[in-house]
Amino acid sequence: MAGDTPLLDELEKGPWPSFVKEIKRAAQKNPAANDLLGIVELSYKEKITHWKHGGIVGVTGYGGGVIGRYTDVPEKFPNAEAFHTVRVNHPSGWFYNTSSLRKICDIWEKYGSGLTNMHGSTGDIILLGTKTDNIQPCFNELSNAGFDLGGSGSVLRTPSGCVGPARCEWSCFDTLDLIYDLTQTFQDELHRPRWPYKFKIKASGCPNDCSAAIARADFTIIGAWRDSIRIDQSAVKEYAAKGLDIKTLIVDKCPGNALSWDNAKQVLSVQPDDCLRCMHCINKMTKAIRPGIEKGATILIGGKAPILRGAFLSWVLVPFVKVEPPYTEIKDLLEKIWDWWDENGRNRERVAECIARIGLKEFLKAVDLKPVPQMVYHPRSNPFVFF
Amino acid sequence: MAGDTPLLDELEKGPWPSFVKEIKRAAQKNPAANDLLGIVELSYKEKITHWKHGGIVGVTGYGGGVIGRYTDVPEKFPNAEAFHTVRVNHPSGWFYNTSSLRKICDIWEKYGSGLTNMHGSTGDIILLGTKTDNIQPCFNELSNAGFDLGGSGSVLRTPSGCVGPARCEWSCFDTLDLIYDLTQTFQDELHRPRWPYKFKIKASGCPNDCSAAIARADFTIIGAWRDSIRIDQSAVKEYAAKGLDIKTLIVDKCPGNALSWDNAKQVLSVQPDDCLRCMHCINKMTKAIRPGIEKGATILIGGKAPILRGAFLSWVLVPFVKVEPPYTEIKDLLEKIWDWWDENGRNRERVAECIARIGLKEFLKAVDLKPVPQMVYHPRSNPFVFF
Amino acid sequence: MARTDIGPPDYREMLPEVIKNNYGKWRYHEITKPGVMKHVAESGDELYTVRVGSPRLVSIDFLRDICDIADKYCDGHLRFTSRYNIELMTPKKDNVDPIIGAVKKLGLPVGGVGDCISNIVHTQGWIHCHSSATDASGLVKAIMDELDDYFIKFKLHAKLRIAVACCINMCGAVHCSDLAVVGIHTKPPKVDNSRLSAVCEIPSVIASCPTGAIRRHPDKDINGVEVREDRCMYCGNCFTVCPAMPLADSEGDGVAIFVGGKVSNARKPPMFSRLAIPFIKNNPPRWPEVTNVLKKIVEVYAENSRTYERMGEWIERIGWEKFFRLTDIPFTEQHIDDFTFATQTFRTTTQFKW
Amino acid sequence: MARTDIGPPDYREMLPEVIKNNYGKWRYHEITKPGVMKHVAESGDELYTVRVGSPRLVSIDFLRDICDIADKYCDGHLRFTSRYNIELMTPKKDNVDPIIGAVKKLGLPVGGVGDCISNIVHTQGWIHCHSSATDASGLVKAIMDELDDYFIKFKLHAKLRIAVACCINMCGAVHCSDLAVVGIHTKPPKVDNSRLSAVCEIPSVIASCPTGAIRRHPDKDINGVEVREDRCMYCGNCFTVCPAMPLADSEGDGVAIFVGGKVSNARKPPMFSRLAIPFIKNNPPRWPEVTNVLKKIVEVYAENSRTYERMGEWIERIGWEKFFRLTDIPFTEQHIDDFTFATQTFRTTTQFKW
Ligand code: SRM
Ligand code: SRM
Ligand code: SRM
Ligand code: SRM
Ligand code: SF4
Ligand code: SF4
Ligand code: SF4
Ligand code: SF4
Ligand code: SF4
Ligand code: SF4
Ligand code: SF4
Ligand code: SF4
Repeated sequence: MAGDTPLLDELEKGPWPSFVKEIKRAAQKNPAANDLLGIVELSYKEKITHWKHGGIVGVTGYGGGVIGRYTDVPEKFPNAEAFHTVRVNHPSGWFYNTSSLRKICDIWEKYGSGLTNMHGSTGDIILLGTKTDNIQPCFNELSNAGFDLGGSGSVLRTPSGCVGPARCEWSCFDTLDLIYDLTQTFQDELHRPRWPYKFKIKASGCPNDCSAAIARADFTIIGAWRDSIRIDQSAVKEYAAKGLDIKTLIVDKCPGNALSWDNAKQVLSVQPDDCLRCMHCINKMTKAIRPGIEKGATILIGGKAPILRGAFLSWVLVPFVKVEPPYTEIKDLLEKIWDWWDENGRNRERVAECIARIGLKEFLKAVDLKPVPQMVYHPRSNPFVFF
Repeated sequence: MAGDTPLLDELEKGPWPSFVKEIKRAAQKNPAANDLLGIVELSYKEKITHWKHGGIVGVTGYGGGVIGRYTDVPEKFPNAEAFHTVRVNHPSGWFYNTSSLRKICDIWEKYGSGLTNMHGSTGDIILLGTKTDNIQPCFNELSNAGFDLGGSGSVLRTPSGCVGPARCEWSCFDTLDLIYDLTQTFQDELHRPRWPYKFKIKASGCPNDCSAAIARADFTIIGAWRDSIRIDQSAVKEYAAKGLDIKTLIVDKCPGNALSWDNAKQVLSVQPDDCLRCMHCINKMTKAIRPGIEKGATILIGGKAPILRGAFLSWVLVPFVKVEPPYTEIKDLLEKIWDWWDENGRNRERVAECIARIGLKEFLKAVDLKPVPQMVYHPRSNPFVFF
Repeated sequence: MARTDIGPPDYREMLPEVIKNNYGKWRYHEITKPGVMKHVAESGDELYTVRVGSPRLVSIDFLRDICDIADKYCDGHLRFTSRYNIELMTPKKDNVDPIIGAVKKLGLPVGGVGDCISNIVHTQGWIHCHSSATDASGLVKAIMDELDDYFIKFKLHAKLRIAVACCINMCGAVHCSDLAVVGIHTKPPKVDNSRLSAVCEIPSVIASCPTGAIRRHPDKDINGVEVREDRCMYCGNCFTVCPAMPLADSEGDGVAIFVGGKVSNARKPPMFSRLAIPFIKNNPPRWPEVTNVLKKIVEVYAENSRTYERMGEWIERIGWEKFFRLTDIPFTEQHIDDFTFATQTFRTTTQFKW
Repeated sequence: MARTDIGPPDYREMLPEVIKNNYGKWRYHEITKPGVMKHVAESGDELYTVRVGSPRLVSIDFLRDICDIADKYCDGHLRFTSRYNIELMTPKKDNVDPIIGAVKKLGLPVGGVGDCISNIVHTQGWIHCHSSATDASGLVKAIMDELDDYFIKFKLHAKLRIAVACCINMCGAVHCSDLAVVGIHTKPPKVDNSRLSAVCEIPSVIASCPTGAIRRHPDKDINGVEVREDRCMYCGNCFTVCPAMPLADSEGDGVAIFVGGKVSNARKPPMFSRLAIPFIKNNPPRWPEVTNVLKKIVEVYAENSRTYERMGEWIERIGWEKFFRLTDIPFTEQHIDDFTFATQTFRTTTQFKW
């Protein structure tokens, strides 16, 4: 038993579901989970982590998918001395049938601590805490159950996408299928490190970006349409009748100044040319307004967290592309990007940092794209132009 | 005679007044002006400058005020072999009485080419083209006539300001007097180079910034008020009556969302807290709206042209300061800035570049200013904070 | 032996019948009550979704409990959201209340849909990461206990997304959140030169530092490095590269708070979160200083924002100077950027509020 | 001997009586017709100002002509504006038309007040500067001949400020103009190593280059430098530091055109001008390619902008993608920034127009 955990016990109180309760639940069946409780209580007391810098563990044939982890207080908590994480690739859209999910639970009951993260922030099923010897057999059984590992290290990380056409009326392409197809196509890139650093792909079916792709993915695919939003005027009238202040809350908030409201006729019109496809009017008048018919996606590049040069949001690379199986255009582009980055990137340099260092111009040439104004907020202000 | 000038002659045609006509006018009396015509015609033919890199010329006791200039075709145009520029400090607001102006003309007729720029873009009277021997006597006579040289080189450049209280109803402080006082106070800084590079001061009486100070001055003083704009409702009604669309053209364009228009009552109200003092409503309703009563200025720092790291616009340093003679607060601040820059600046490093390199934090400490949110558009987004 | 490179299961196997039938053919949706959405397909089919809050760090028994509910009411299907919530879906309206009942019996909240605070995107912290400057799960629990009401009720004018990261690697969309809590160190690494040269390559360690704070130890007898402390901004990159450079410190560790970021392109383009509070010392188990100030910010925002206005849009409208005033947060030199693009954040206009 | 450090004359000596009497006590103004303003003081006094276009490069006889008019109608006073225009002021309404008459007799235009194009801020060019990549006065004359109508009439929705600089030193507020024409070189410096070491310090020359394009000449026998041409962006900083590095080139020199900058804080904060056309070869004496495209931009702007909308505000509203479409200007790789803050200009949103 981990002993008393007075500090953690405090976190069993309150309305929000408690992770401490979950650890305790696992601890009842599993000594490693029990020792975890002790380790974390110690951290709470000393206000410091008790995990050591990683260690290389894994499964045969793969260069990633497992995060090695050892505690610095093994003498006190021998059952959690090694407490590795297994990253399991989730099904597109994080949909499960209960039998698959139960299978994972059973396997993890056998080989791991019984603790999981559903999910990790990249999107993997995180199986939290096992010893070195258990990794391979655990993987073997997972694979028999139809699951495979996700990415870690300098590889393609587990791609993920929003719920898309499965449940959302706005999805401009099939996020689930694209993510599944790319994941399958690039299994080698996902499991065997060969790049300067990690590379992430995320897809959102529309500019609401429910997978936060623009902020977190090196390669960001966001749904778009080329034609006009579709407005159902009778539904518009219903909204107005129910008291929605269409002028103030919809028209005045349109960032493209594309909408106008005829209060007398109760008609909402759009100047399609001026629409920025921001989604606002669609979001707020779900029954009356819809994306256009000519659908596809915008591809953006470079999103990442702040280390080392400050965070990047992805920036526009391809304003519009059709997104249809077998997704050749997207795959070709990915391969070109990887080739260039692989050749030019320094160790631990994400693709955005590499482009920032070498220049967008060179990069565009390498990936065969023409410069377009959509790539920038505005043209350069300095006169320092190369010719 | 410079000979034929077929290319320049083209520029005597057309509605806009012609500088060629002016050179020709001077050329009738002055051989150097005549040779200038030939030199410029040659440039027009060859599409290249025929002036050589500067030379050091000047007057006794000063380190600047004269731009030395020699042509690279002296054999052809001996009268303009040396064609130096004398920068003469203008009176505040570029006001003249005709007798002073005529005196300058007379002196320049005697010692120079008879050509001038009224004015140079820093604000000086530019006396264009004289030989080395004429500089000192020319200066002597100018000084007898009450004029002095402006700045050049690594000095305080000739300060300038907008017309201000002399003719403008919006001036929040006395631009003319401040500029005159600073110019007089810092004569030594203006004439004797001792800094890493040039330093410019410009003042505008209100945020319209008619002296373009924010873009061009290292030290930018722009009028401001602390209290509310003043609205004369009866004048507002007159504007409305004459057909001004107050809602669309004034209220909706207020960047602070500070205004509201009661169409029924024909009343324009302001939320003073939200006013950004942008001047728009005042500019467009001159008879109805005025700045507040508690007047002073905002001080900004760092404006400059693009060379070498890209252009800077001045940024907010002191959100509000009273501007009253003897302007002690402003002078003290200037001295502190110069001390710090003098000590820390590299050769040819403007103050903005120096701050950018060393950090605003250090700079603020050195000049005894507290950080305030007005200094930035937004706080940092990266987590790389020093403690 | 295991099959390799099979990839994840085909998502089609995971979809409930009603979704398969109406895939890509949804017509509109509406929020019927807190935590519940109804999607209507072109076919007329309906789909009800109950969104359930989860601590994310869960036991397998927790998952089995949820599976039991899904088996009973949802044809054996369920999903998770991009913010770790659980979604229980059913084509039958009548199943909604029983689902809610069952879920509540497990002690789980229903909510997070529409204009409210959803679950907190977060990371490992003291549960699993060597790099952490704070705990994540504990902070999340403490914060959500405080803000639970905003999850289960509609009390806001727009979505409010919170993220917690336990170090500045920021595993998650932390840098673009309405509210973000980020673990930070405030003491330079404590170099362990006794093992450094054995476990790390000295040139890589030196090269890892973005500010050039690390140099070879001046004492020739020491085969190791030295950190010039005044140049260190505690980013931890040296520690990522070399275990002999730990930064964690009981007294020096804590969190910074960032505000006003967003990810969606709705109305305004995505925005970075901006520093609101440079440092609050770790105070486990409940970090009261952190929860208090977050609550304060949320309350001020709730009261002052306009319809459909995200945190960042609200701040942009009122101005940062007013944000600091309304929230009583002091503005300090740490708020002023001094990193790569610092000058781009300096205010180059006289437009500001007092 | 000369007195030194006396500074300029006291401005008070230069002010006309009516200004002295109403100094700081003006109440409002109105524009009575093109080029003419009436200012009214609290005292009720009136001041009429006639604004007169000037080529800036003027002879002393020109100034004397103006003085004659000022003596006759303006109590012997006059002023110049921050854009080189001449202002003739009188308290007497009846003087206005005679002033206009006299000025026009000199061939000078009256205008530039209110929503129109004012005089062009410009620089020395081939008239006086060694650094110039183009002429300034000639460009200004050619442009104003083309756009004269916009000076003397009200044809715009807002002020339109043009600037011309003969090299990228940009002497003037060129980088924040509605329209800016900037002289640029497009060939690297032609190093004259025969005199370089005599007239310059080699380390300073090398250090002057912001892109690190200059290095010691690889040939040990040559005591000089070499420019790696692919790294040179023709900024001319090396030439400023050292005369043996001239860049001027008959074929390589020309202008770039920037648009959409502003200085005032009215409505929008000040904005930088942005590159519209990377390069147009010098074509003196009238630079027709330049004047044509400026005219086109002005016309498109005049037609498409809304009331009170400056060039940059208009472009911000319609978007750069639409600006390039409407003006038929091709967008090229040169438009994309690759300098210090390049990444900050990349579009980090899906919001754009086709
Ligand atoms: C005469 C004038 C242009 C004009 O025709 O009006 C001028 C002319 C020169 N400027 Fe300038 N500058 C003039 C106003 C400006 C301005 C505008 C202002 O002061 O408001 C600027 C932009 C603001 C600024 O200072 O950043 C300006 C930015 C430069 C620069 C770039 C400085 C920088 O840090 O970015 C240089 C380059 C240098 O200093 O080496 C420069 C250098 C020069 C030199 C001295 C050329 C050189 O490299 O040595 C030019 C001498 C030309 C000649 O032969 O007569 N000039 N220069 C202006 C001064 C007249 C006066 O005193 O009234
Ligand atoms: C289920 C989920 C997608 C998934 O694949 O898992 C999802 C689903 C929906 N999102 Fe979302 N969003 C989801 C994460 C996001 C994210 C990402 C995030 O939170 O990290 C964003 C970007 C947030 C940001 O900007 O920081 C996001 C920004 C939106 C927006 C834009 C909100 C805005 O005004 O900025 C909408 C439209 C709206 O709410 O008006 C939206 C609308 C919707 C709709 C209404 C779409 C639909 O018709 O089904 C869905 C239910 C809305 C709701 O929760 O109120 N969804 N949505 C995610 C639920 C997360 C959760 O458990 O709370
Ligand atoms: C498990 C997870 C956090 C979680 O609790 O959910 C995680 C955990 C770690 N991340 Fe992460 N990252 C996780 C998602 C992210 C994300 C979000 C995302 O992928 O959407 C980011 C921000 C997006 C991005 O990639 O920029 C992220 C940005 C980082 C970084 C900074 C990378 C950068 O270029 O800025 C590091 C540092 C590094 O790679 O050395 C990092 C490094 C790490 C390491 C491997 C620590 C290290 O330095 O070796 C962490 C292992 C923790 C452990 O012991 O288990 N992690 N990491 C997430 C992966 C779970 C999954 O596979 O589903
Ligand atoms: C005379 C002069 C000041 C001086 O000391 O010389 C001046 C005088 C006035 N300006 Fe100005 N401005 C003068 C240069 C400027 C400049 C600087 C420049 O052009 O380089 C600016 C900044 C331009 C920019 O933003 O790029 C400037 C931006 C304004 C504005 C703001 C315009 C805007 O909407 O952005 C106003 C207000 C307005 O016009 O509504 C203004 C208004 C005025 C008023 C109405 C003020 C007044 O009540 O007397 C004056 C006459 C306006 C007119 O010309 O239409 N003045 N004004 C300058 C005349 C230059 C010229 O000959 O054309
Ligand atoms: S990103 Fe768009 S398509 Fe995807 S779930 Fe969100 S709203 Fe729907
Ligand atoms: S989608 Fe956005 S930009 Fe387009 S019309 Fe609707 S509100 Fe305007
Ligand atoms: S800056 Fe303001 S005070 Fe000065 S002239 Fe222009 S409008 Fe008047
Ligand atoms: S001065 Fe500008 S910000 Fe202030 S009320 Fe008038 S328009 Fe609004
Ligand atoms: S944010 Fe930092 S401490 Fe937390 S999981 Fe990621 S790398 Fe580890
Ligand atoms: S923590 Fe960061 S700044 Fe400090 S020494 Fe390490 S790498 Fe350098
Ligand atoms: S812009 Fe360049 S060429 Fe023109 S005057 Fe200034 S320094 Fe000389
Ligand atoms: S012109 Fe500029 S970039 Fe080219 S060599 Fe000279 S200093 Fe370097």
